[in-house]
Amino acid sequence: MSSLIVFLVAFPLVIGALLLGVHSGKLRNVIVVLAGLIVAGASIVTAATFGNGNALFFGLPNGLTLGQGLLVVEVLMAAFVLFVSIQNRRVLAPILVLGQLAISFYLELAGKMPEIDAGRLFWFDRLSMVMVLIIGIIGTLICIHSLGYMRDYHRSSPMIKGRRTAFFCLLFVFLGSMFGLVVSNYLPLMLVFWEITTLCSFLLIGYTRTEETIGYAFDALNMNMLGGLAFSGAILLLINGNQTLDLAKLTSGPASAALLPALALLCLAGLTKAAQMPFSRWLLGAMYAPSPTSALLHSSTMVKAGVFLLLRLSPAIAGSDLGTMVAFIGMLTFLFVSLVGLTEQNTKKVLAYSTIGSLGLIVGCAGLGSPELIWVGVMIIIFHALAKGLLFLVVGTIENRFYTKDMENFDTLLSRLPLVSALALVGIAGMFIAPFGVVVAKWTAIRAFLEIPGWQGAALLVIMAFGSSFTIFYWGKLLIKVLSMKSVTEYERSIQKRISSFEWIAEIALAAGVLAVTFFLAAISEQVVGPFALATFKGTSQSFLHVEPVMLATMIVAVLFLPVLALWASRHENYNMSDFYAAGRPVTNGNVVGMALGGTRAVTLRNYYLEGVVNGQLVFRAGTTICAALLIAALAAGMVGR
Amino acid sequence: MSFFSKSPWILHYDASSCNGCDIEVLACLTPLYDVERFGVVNTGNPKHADILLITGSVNERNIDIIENLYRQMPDPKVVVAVGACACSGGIFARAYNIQGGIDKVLPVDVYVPGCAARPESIIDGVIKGIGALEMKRKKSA
Amino acid sequence: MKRTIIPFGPQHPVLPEPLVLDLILEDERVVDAVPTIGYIHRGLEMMVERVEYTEMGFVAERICGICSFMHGMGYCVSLEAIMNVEVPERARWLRIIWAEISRVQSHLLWLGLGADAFGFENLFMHCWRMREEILDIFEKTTGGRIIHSVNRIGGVKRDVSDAELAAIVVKLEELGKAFEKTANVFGKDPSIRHRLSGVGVLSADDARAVDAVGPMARASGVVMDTRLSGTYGYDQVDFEPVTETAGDCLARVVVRMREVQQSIGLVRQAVEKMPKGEGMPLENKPRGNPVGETYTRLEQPRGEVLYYVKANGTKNLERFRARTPTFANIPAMIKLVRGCDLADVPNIILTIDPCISCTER
Amino acid sequence: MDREAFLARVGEYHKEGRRLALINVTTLVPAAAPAHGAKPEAAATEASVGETAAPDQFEITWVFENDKDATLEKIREQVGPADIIPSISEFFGAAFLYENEIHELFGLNVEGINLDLQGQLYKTATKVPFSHAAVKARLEALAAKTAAAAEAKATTEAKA
Amino acid sequence: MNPIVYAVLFVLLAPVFGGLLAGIDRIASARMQSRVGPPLLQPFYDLGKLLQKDARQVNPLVEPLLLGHVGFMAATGAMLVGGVDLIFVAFVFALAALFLVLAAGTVNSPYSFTGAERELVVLLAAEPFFILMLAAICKVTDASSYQGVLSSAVMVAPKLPGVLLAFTFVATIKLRKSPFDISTSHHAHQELVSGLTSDMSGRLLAYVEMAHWYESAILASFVILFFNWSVPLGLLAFAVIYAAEVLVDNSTSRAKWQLVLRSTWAVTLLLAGGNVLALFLLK
Repeated sequence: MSSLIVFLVAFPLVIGALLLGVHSGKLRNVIVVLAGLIVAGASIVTAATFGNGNALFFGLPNGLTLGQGLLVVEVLMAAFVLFVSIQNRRVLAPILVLGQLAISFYLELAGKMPEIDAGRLFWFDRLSMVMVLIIGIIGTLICIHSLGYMRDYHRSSPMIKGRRTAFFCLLFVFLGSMFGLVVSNYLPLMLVFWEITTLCSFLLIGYTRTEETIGYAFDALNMNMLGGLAFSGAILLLINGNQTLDLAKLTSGPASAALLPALALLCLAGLTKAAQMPFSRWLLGAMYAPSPTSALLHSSTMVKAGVFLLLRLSPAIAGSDLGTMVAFIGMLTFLFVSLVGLTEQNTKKVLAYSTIGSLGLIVGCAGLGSPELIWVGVMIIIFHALAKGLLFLVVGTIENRFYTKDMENFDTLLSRLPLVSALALVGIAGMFIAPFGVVVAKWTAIRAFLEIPGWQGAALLVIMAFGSSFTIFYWGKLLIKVLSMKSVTEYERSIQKRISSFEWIAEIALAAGVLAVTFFLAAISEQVVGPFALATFKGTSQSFLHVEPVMLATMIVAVLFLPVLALWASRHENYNMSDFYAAGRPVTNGNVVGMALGGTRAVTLRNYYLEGVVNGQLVFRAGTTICAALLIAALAAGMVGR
Repeated sequence: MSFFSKSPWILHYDASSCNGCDIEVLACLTPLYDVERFGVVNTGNPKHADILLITGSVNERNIDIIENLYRQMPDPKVVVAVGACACSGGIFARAYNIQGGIDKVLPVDVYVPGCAARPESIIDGVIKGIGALEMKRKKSA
Repeated sequence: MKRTIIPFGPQHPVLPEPLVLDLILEDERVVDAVPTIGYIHRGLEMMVERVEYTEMGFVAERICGICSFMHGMGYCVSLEAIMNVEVPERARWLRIIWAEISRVQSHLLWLGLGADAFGFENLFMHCWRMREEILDIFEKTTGGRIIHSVNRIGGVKRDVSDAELAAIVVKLEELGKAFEKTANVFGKDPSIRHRLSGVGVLSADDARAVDAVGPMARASGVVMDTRLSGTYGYDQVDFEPVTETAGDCLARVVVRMREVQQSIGLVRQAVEKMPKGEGMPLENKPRGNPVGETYTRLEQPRGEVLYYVKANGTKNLERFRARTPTFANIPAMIKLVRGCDLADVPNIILTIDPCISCTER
Repeated sequence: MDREAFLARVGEYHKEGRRLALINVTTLVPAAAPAHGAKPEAAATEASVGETAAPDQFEITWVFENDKDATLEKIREQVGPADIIPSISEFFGAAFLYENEIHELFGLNVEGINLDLQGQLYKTATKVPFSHAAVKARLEALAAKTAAAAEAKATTEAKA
Repeated sequence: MNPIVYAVLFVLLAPVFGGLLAGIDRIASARMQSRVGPPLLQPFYDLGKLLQKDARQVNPLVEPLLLGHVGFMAATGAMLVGGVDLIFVAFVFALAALFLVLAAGTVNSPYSFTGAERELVVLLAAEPFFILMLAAICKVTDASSYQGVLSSAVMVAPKLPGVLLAFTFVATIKLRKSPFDISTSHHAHQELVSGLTSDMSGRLLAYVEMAHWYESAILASFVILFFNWSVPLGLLAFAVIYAAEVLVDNSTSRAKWQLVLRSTWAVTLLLAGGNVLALFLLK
């Protein structure tokens, strides 16, 4: 096991370094595909060697020690952050990174670092397994997708200087560090991986190096570094309080009051990385990165690190005021961003809001902490990683074809890119149509909320009822746009043929994954997620998924309905079987209508964005303020040990 | 069994009527005449309608509109020309912008005379239209 | 930014007549509206070439089927002015009575259509049920429900007996009482206030600037009523023009509701003041062919109508032109439609009480 | 027509708070043109308005109304088919409908309408139905028809 | 009796129930407008005629989506009375409604699209309430299925008066009654012509009508949940609520979508949310 883990972490790093030196496109394609397959294979092998599913703890393979490695990496990263900050005249990032470095040096030089238990550096359990599989498989698919995407990206925007060597290097470095993060048990080790992912995200958001994207990159850097600083602070508090730095031991049960201050800081770290309010802004800015980046870092994996940490902490903080407040931060974030999402026209941003919302749900589950809710949290992680990753990739593909991310320009997509539309439909269905996991998860969550006594239960129920209804609206809008049809020209028909096979492979594989996970919903619940939830909370054996055959049938029909229908309909040559109603005016070609002053015009239709009822900016600001206040309260509660 | 005789839905279009017949068509829906007794619904949408009720005569500009509306109605369908203008152009038949009655454009099934046509005769026309509807259905079946 | 385009009309159930608008929407707010009409243009003014002046009145009546009486009257008054014909007194009073009854009819019809457009079915039906009673009066006194053909150059064709007039007054007053209840609903129902209050506001200055006429102008606080000039016997009855100040859709509804009561009162006054008796002269037949020109103004239900008649001494008039109230109110409508909600479009269009048939002739 | 003086006068009316009541155009057809049943009576010919008309002219009248005393003020001009008429929609926004209409029905060129429908208002079957040519053609056809009918009647009567 | 029997019965009988209800509705409306109105079976005649008529389809997606709409609406009802988890039913209910929106939205025409958007707004307005309502019923009775609620000893309506009141309000939306009939219109005199059914004809329209009948039956079943101690009383309550809806339909004007959204959310939050809060605090 341990050598496999080391391989999983080290191999991508090596490949990343190697890719820096590869300038030939063809060679890079070969290396990326091969390396990706190896990574994916290794992650599957890792999962397969997991055995009976009980948590495993292990150290580095024989002969290897951490030594001062962690400190060296931290210094290097700090130096890099200082360099780019000075280059771009930023102040906040250096302060944060120096603060973090100061803590590390203080601990090291004052000799306060406790003895490392070399046999418990890593922790592998079912949650780690899920994460490793997500990173290995989805990560690989996204890397392969990038090969096609980046080619078109630079073709469609020739003004951007190509830095594809760096791009692919960063993707692999990120994969390696993400593997490290999800299997770390020793907190300082986790922190290092944590910070590497932050840096990768920073560099990828700033990929185009325009004034605007650099701004967003620094936003992301600052907020994540704040989380890193909190993480360091937590380590400092733990060491000062003579507590263990062993995550598994720390979270083996409800935490004592003495532990809560440190846990509060860890929660803060998790909240920043999971882009919960008030830190949601950075994830929206991150949408300016190339779409595979959004798919990999900002929906499928990196942001999951935040909720991963919170799920880990869940048994410790559940029941405390800290836990409840963290849960409410998550649930309110879910409510507010879903509401803001109603008013957003940029598809990637809608996906971002949806991502933040889903993460908020997981945070809510983690904070409240019960076997059912942990089950819900992990289920959402799995479905969200697949479906949202797919959606981002599809949006990326569309973006490169039509040069737009505006939802309004996606209309008649089914006629123009039928196969892409079908894939998009799988993704959308995966995110919200009844059968797929996210709704199953919501349903189970509502059931769990019913058991929570007092005003909290009622509040959570109301938040859930409204929040999940909001999502219907923006997904509905997107569906209407994707599903609309018109007669297409020969040229429009040819567009789909120019999508690279890399993109097809990745998207189809992810769509197949979404479908597979749905079909094996029960098995995943029984074999993986359920046992994990029970192990975490030491609960009695129970079944989490009350799926009856009729429900399963409904689910499967609903799952396949839209994509299959779309594929079937797109085979019709004649999309315009009869004219639509236009108050008696002449309609030609399926979308051209006679105008009042003579002449004709193609009909344009714009979705509703609830102008005048919901003010997106205002809601976002209100949510940020409320959650910031809650966060301060949560930290205060943690500090006083409640 | 055919349900057409029990559920004739109408679409009213004002071609170039003086409002007199239009208002009488609307009056058919209201309490005194209440054509809903016969299942008549004023749909306002050609795609839902069985009977096209046209008042006024054909002029240069509405000729296309009348054709469009008729084309959008699903089969079987009938046309009822209501009032003197719709039948023949009426008093305006010789005005420069009038081309004549509705039968210049569409096959008219029922002509309802009158200036303005009285609600009673409009209802009568609709009932006659139902008969034509039945015949058309039988022919197509 | 992409916007929704709604092709509103020519066939649209909100208005039985073809009015065409291209509505450009954001969400449901109308950011621009491009109007056109012309689907109903017949070329009626040219009919003077074909129809002798004695018969042209029948064509004039068919300018519009809702205010057909007023159009016939307007034509006859114009010719009487050119040909210097004195109309017998009882005929003049009868014209006033019919004119005011047709105002009641028109307003009831319009109130019903308005209620239907904002989805208030009961009101629609009740208004039209009351309107049928007015039509009965017309049918009994003139022989026609819609087209009456009772005006002649120089008088009226038929007399109405004193007993019948008294019965009409009784009937109208009963109707007025019943209408009071309906009017209460229109004025006070919260769901109607939600739809009409503050919607489509036309300030008094705007109303003057776009030359609005009739209830449209009066609802904005502009005191203008052609009847005030006292012609055709209106100087012998007491009345104050109905005005409101809010200028919104609700004000326009209220003005018309109050005018219904006002007109009923005017009919009663006319019946009281007119010379009584059977067999009084009703018509002074004109002699010869008309020569000259005249401008005639009348207050129709929809506002001021203006007729221009030019005669050159032949049997055929040289020019006949009717500027109808809707023609004058369309600029106001276009002004109001811009910036309103899609759901308000029908209300705004209807509160000008459009008569496209009048406008296009 | 004197464009400057005209616009100045319109501006004055606008300032006085008058309303635009009507813009009317009459096609002046010389009295010699055959009219239906044309039997001008002796008394009528003396005062005939049409006599002053130059051939192929239009008489255009702007009518302004005063709400207070209900008086009408008129500006009357005679214009030829090629003349350019200044739009008054700058002063009276409601003028655009009249002006579009006279452009379409009478073929007069109005300059500077604030909402120019470009001949799309009525889209009549007979283009410019009130142009001199159109009116004359209609009247001649009518006269010919009447004459033919009278002749036919006369022959049938003669036969009888 | 086996729940599957209930489910099958629902699928078979709900259209009859919904159709008769629509017939009564039309007669009652006519009487309120001092008219005679159509025969009781008029909705069935209309449906029969629509099925016999030619269907003009604008694109190939509309019909399958509408079939999905009817199918899922029937499935919702069947699952509801067939004993499937109530909260799951709430999600399927929303999905069924969504298919109608999609069917109209895919037409890509101004009137259908605007109707679809308004229907989406209406869905957005009503959906939170139904989730909350079913959750509250589950909470009160500690049951998760229809049969569970019916056999519970706890009387639901007395404990959830606020939710029941909110239901009568929100049902206006689902029954497509004025003031909330903003996306479609049975009277056709509105700005959207026939709203989201503008481009549906013949049997396509028949599907919409059928689905609506199922929807009425589902709403009736919801009312029975509130009166879980006596099914006849539940049906009576539904009749009362429906009569009130018809009255309101005829005597109010159509609201704008902004008001629909705001008022429904406010009612859901205050009445239903308040009721749920009280429930959690007291229990």
